[in-house]
Amino acid sequence: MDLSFSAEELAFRDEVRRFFKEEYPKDLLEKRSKGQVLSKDDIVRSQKALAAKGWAAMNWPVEHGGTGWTATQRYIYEEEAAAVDLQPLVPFGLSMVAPVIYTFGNDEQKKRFLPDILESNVWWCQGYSEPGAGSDLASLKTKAVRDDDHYVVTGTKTWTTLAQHADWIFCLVRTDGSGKKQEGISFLLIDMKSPGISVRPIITIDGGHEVNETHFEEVRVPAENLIGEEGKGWTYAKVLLTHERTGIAAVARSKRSLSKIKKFAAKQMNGGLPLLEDETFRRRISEIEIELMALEMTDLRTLAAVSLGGAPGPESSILKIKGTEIQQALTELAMEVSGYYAMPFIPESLEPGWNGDPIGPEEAVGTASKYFNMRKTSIYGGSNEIQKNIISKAVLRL
Amino acid sequence: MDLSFSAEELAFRDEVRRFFKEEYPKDLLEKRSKGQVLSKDDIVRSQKALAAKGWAAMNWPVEHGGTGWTATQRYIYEEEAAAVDLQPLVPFGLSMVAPVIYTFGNDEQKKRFLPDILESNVWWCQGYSEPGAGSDLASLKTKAVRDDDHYVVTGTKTWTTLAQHADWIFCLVRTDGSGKKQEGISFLLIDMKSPGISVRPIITIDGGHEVNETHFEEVRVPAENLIGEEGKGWTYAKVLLTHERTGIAAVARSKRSLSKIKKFAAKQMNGGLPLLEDETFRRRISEIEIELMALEMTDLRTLAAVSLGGAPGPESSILKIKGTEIQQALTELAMEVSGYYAMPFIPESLEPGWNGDPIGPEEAVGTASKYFNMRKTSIYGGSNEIQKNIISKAVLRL
Amino acid sequence: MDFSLSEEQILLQDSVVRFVQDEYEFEKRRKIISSEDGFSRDNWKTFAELGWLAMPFPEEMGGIDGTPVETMVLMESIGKGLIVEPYLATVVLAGGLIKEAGSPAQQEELIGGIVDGSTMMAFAYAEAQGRYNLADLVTTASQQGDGWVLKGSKCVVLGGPSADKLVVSARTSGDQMDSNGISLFIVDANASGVSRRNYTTVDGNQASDITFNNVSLANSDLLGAEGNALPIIEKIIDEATAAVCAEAVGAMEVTYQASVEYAKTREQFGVAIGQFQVLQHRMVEMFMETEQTKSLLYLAIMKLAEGADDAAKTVSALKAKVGTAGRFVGQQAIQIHGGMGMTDEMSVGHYFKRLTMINTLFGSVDHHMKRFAQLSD
Amino acid sequence: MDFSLSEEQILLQDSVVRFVQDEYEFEKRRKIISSEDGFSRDNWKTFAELGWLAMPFPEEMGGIDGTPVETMVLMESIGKGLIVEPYLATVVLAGGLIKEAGSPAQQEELIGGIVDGSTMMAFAYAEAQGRYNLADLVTTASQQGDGWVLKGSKCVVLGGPSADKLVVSARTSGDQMDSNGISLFIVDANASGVSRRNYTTVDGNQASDITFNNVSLANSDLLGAEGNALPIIEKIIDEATAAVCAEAVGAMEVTYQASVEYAKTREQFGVAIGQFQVLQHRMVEMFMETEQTKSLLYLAIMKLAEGADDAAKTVSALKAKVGTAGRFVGQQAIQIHGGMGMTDEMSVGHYFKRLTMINTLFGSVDHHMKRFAQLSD
Repeated sequence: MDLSFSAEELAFRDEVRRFFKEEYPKDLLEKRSKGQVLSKDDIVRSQKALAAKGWAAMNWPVEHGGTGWTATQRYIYEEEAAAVDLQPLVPFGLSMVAPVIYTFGNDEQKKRFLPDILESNVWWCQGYSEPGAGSDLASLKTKAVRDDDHYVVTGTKTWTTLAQHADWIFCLVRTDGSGKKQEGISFLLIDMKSPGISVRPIITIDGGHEVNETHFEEVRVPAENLIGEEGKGWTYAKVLLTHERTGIAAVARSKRSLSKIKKFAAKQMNGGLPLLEDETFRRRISEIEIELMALEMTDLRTLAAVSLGGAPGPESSILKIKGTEIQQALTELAMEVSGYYAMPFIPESLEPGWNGDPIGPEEAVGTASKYFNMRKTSIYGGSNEIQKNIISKAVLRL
Repeated sequence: MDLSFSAEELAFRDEVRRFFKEEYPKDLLEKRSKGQVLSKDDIVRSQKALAAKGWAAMNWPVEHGGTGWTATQRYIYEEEAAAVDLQPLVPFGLSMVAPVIYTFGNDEQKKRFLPDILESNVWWCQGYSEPGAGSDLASLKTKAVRDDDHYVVTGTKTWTTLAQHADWIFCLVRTDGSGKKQEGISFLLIDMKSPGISVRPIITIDGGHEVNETHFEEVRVPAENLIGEEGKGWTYAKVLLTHERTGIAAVARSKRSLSKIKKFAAKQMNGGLPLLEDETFRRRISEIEIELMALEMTDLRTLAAVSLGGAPGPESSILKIKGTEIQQALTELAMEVSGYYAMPFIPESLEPGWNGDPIGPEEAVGTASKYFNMRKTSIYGGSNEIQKNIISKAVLRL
Repeated sequence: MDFSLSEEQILLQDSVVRFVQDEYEFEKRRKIISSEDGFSRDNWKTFAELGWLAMPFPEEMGGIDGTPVETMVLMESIGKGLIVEPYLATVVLAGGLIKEAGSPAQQEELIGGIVDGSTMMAFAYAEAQGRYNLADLVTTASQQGDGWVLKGSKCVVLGGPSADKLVVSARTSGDQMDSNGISLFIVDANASGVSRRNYTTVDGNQASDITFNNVSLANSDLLGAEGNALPIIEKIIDEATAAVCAEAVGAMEVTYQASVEYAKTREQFGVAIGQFQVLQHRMVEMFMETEQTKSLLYLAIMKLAEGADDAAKTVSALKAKVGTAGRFVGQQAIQIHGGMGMTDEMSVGHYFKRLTMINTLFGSVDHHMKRFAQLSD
Repeated sequence: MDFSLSEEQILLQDSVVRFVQDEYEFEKRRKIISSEDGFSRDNWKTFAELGWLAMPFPEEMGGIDGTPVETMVLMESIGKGLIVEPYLATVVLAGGLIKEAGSPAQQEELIGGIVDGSTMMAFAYAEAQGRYNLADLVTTASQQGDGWVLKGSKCVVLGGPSADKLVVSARTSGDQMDSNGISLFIVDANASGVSRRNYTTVDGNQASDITFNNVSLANSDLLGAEGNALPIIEKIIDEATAAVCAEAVGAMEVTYQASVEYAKTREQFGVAIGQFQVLQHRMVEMFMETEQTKSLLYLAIMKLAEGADDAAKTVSALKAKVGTAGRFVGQQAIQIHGGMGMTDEMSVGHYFKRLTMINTLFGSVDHHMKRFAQLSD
């Protein structure tokens, strides 16, 4: 057991630092440091810069353009990316549909879709959830009826994140209504420009427009866009869900937020003293800090286990649960530091590039919105209750 | 809405104070104030003193010797009793079997049993739980087979508190094994001196001997000791369980413990300052104090509702849950104040009348044992999980 | 001891419940919030007609002599309806201060205007550096000639945008944190030197940051005795805190009940999610927390009504509990509603947001826990 | 970075597991605790033979050069078996101090005795007024002639009853709370003026309150430099804290697993209680808390092993987590076991008691949370 980095690993860290200092677009880092929301174009530029360096696809096999990094390299990269507050990758293409395509797709599909995902030429979104099916994903109803060499898709998907930007959507659809509900599900890739698709924005409690309801009205999808076998979509999706859980600990990002909150609390006064020096407040900070130290090690232990063999086990549900609890606790803390200035709402501050006058200290802007928004993290990606069911069944064998 | 006491109520309070100062046995109050455990004889003396004053039976109807107090009078009495740290009544006779006898027993049973209970001439214990049946009380197996004018009882009861002192036991027994499990249960009163009864001590994790396993080996019980109808025992027991929940908030006692802990913490030093002045510790105290203030009002609201009409509703489960949470938190706090001196174990300190040299401050003696012992409160009397099931079903209608 | 409402109090309760039913259906509320004023002046007139604006004032000031119990009854229903009209700012805060400290002339003019609905007011007390500490003031009023000159800034003044008149706390002597040397002034919101930055708060209410740039005040604008305002401010903020806690209890009740109803109908895995024991127990906890908070509310209100020595301590206990219990109930309501709880369309998120902001208003949990400990010694 | 054990470490782990299986079945343990000594001298001999007593010492002192990782491996298994032989007192605490600060002569004599099992020791550091603060000392040693005179009392000295020799911290200069002026002494446990009140602790271990009534010491009894002992004490207490946390993690693992097994077989209402979702999720939380604590254990052990600057801070983080997580796991294990969990007969209560006492040992959660915050600046 030891924590030290090898000489190669230290060299890698230098290379990552150099990249962010010299190659990655400076203006994007500046916007982030000012707390501005990046536009669609900005996000694409950011991802393309990483792709150009070969760093866009951390999880992919090397043959398809993956980095081939060890667990330690990933850890180093995440730390450095958090240090510059790098815009997070939009996960739907790179982390979600791509693993399904390279694992279960045919050669033609791989050739057709993977390069554009790798280079962020195509924006993907996810069509899993439906208004009736939340945590009970498998009860989905969107129908895909085979008609010659097409599927005709009708139904509604919800919580389609950033569908307003998307070129393609990957969907779970029902191709068979008889039998066990998991067995009639297929995995379909659909061009968002297809006639019959409409996207309705859903405004969330933080005031933002991040998610949508996406309607399919007899949308014709070429049968060649089916991944793997008809009726096996559930199996593919489950593999993907485990992949989704590994990145979700968000340790490096949470460390960064924590340190920002500490700086903010050092400036906010309470009874003539910086809030950071208040024993009660400090205790609250320390509790989160310690939980985060623990989670970082749990994450590393999981990564190490993964690098020894295959996919992360059900233990990785811990990462989802603890990771989101910490993220939520941090937004709550930021709001606490803001005091009365958590209350003002500046709708424009949620728009890309907003650079207006803050009300109160700039660190306070949007803290309440962020807090409201982050409540989603214990709901999506398999609610934390579902994660506990998974651990109960798969780990504790209850 | 108002909190004030009427002139009559203030006079009543004076009378209670006078009673404890002048009439109630002084030596018993002294033993309690030194933290000594009272002997069986002491406990009986204490209860007889209350009975002589007519104050032994708070819940009983006046016709059977009850106090006839209003909700406010009960509150006043409890406050004053806690102020002198009065030995709590042993509940099995006065609060548990008596309500069943005066509600469901026949005239002869009332005449035979109630006066001895009222005057603490007879010590009762409770035979409900069985090794196989914990929270699932109705699955009990102790058999009572009718044989002419007797029942022959065979089986094992467990957690029979203070059975080592008991003259009589009231039991739930199975008189019919067919049909729904609740329907074959009868309520039987059994003389502990009957041949075939044996009592085995159960030592608990705190090192004390409070509970027992009580075995019945073909014990012959006169049929006249059956309460109400054969097979209706479950109904009677359920009524009793609700009665049990009302006293269980233990607000006045918890207020007293809290104030003792504060005094103890004012004497214990930490870094040159009294622990009580430590911000973090004080916060912990305050949290319990506020929860207790709330519980006191919840208790009073429940009592007020009861005095307007009949038995307490399922809402009274709150009193059990919050009351025991607070009691447990207080024992945890006392242990925290004790510091290293929570660790020594003096087995003799659990014996009646022990007056030996403490190890460390006398307030620290037995704090760990008390903490361990009080874990029982969230288990017995219907575990707190069961209480939540009750509220879920009966209040929220889920 | 008596925990029941009087007949008149029950009638008052009924009238607010009816108003919410008739005039505050969720879509109507949404329109009110997105209107120019951010609240409805018609509703304000209705409040005046129903006597709500006269509630806490003595009869001789044109009021109807309500106690903190009446305010509680009203505010609890305001919380159930998520009413955004600035009742707290005008009636409880500004009105309370004038009732407490005003000269007969001030009372006649200003309380008269409040009662008939013609004058809206706000209390500007908080400052950026002061956090929740009412005595931590850098806004100053210095004597000049016959009057005063007011200089400084106040933050997040509830009801600021619609206020015709402001009550402003300012330091007339002493150092930044001194208890002594604090005075109150009545300031015309449109006076020269007063500038407001108005905004909506995240829970759909209206507030302003206000700057006072050498605002000239007459001596008659002083409210109460010079330099001795802190105890009065503390008393009225305590009353307002209890009032907003009553609002929170109303909101908590709706929130947990909405969750229970949702859980009964929302199906997952072939059963209503209310069948899952984990959610059942959580809703039981939401119910218990609401009941415990309500108990503290009754306690604090009765202590305020009888002017008890430990009223302030009880208010801090209540406010701390509202903070933690309100957060728990709100967060879990969203969790139980799942994705739907995250949408602006459903009302539950709006209750959650209001409960979150109530935690901040007049001091967060930590602030009141410390005050509770101090007042317990 | 590497989170795996070496082959030798795995062999060590196997040997302790085997010892617990063969020699520490629950009834055997009960007999050991109720024996005269409260532990087994035969087992102590076995420890010596297996090389456990030599573990952390350098080869030149007759040891086998183990790192904190080896101590962790050993202590985790000690926790799983609830072993009561005073390994911590003799080897980790007293042995650690002598290894760190002893003269070659002291090391040869005392570590030699520890390694071959002939000398048992204890470290007397805590004082009643000092709570968990290592520098808060009123026990004094004053120079007298060629030697020293020791005066004062120490509380809850683990392993005190069986100790042949004691290491005692005492003030040789400075005021009660000064960091400077603290020294360590080797004291014969049977020396004139030393009196012990021996007792069992609630978790079945042995401890003493010890009074030093003008005990005469030679100059050669001074351990390390005069007046500069605090950093050494802190270092060794940190190592011992991490060791006892490893023990806690072992105990937590057994405790949650025992609960899971019990829940699978215990039936209520016609089903195994492990079918109730509320209990399932609670056991998941017990599992998660144990895993998170184990993560911090690994972190702290590796930091100690590499002598990192933030090792002490990490140890405090670990100890605080052991306190809260150990309490949660222990309390819930009792709750899940129901009435049976309350009985002395079942082992689960004994794990609960040990976890409770580990929270107290070397400082409770509050103490270590404050230390963590201080060390974070």
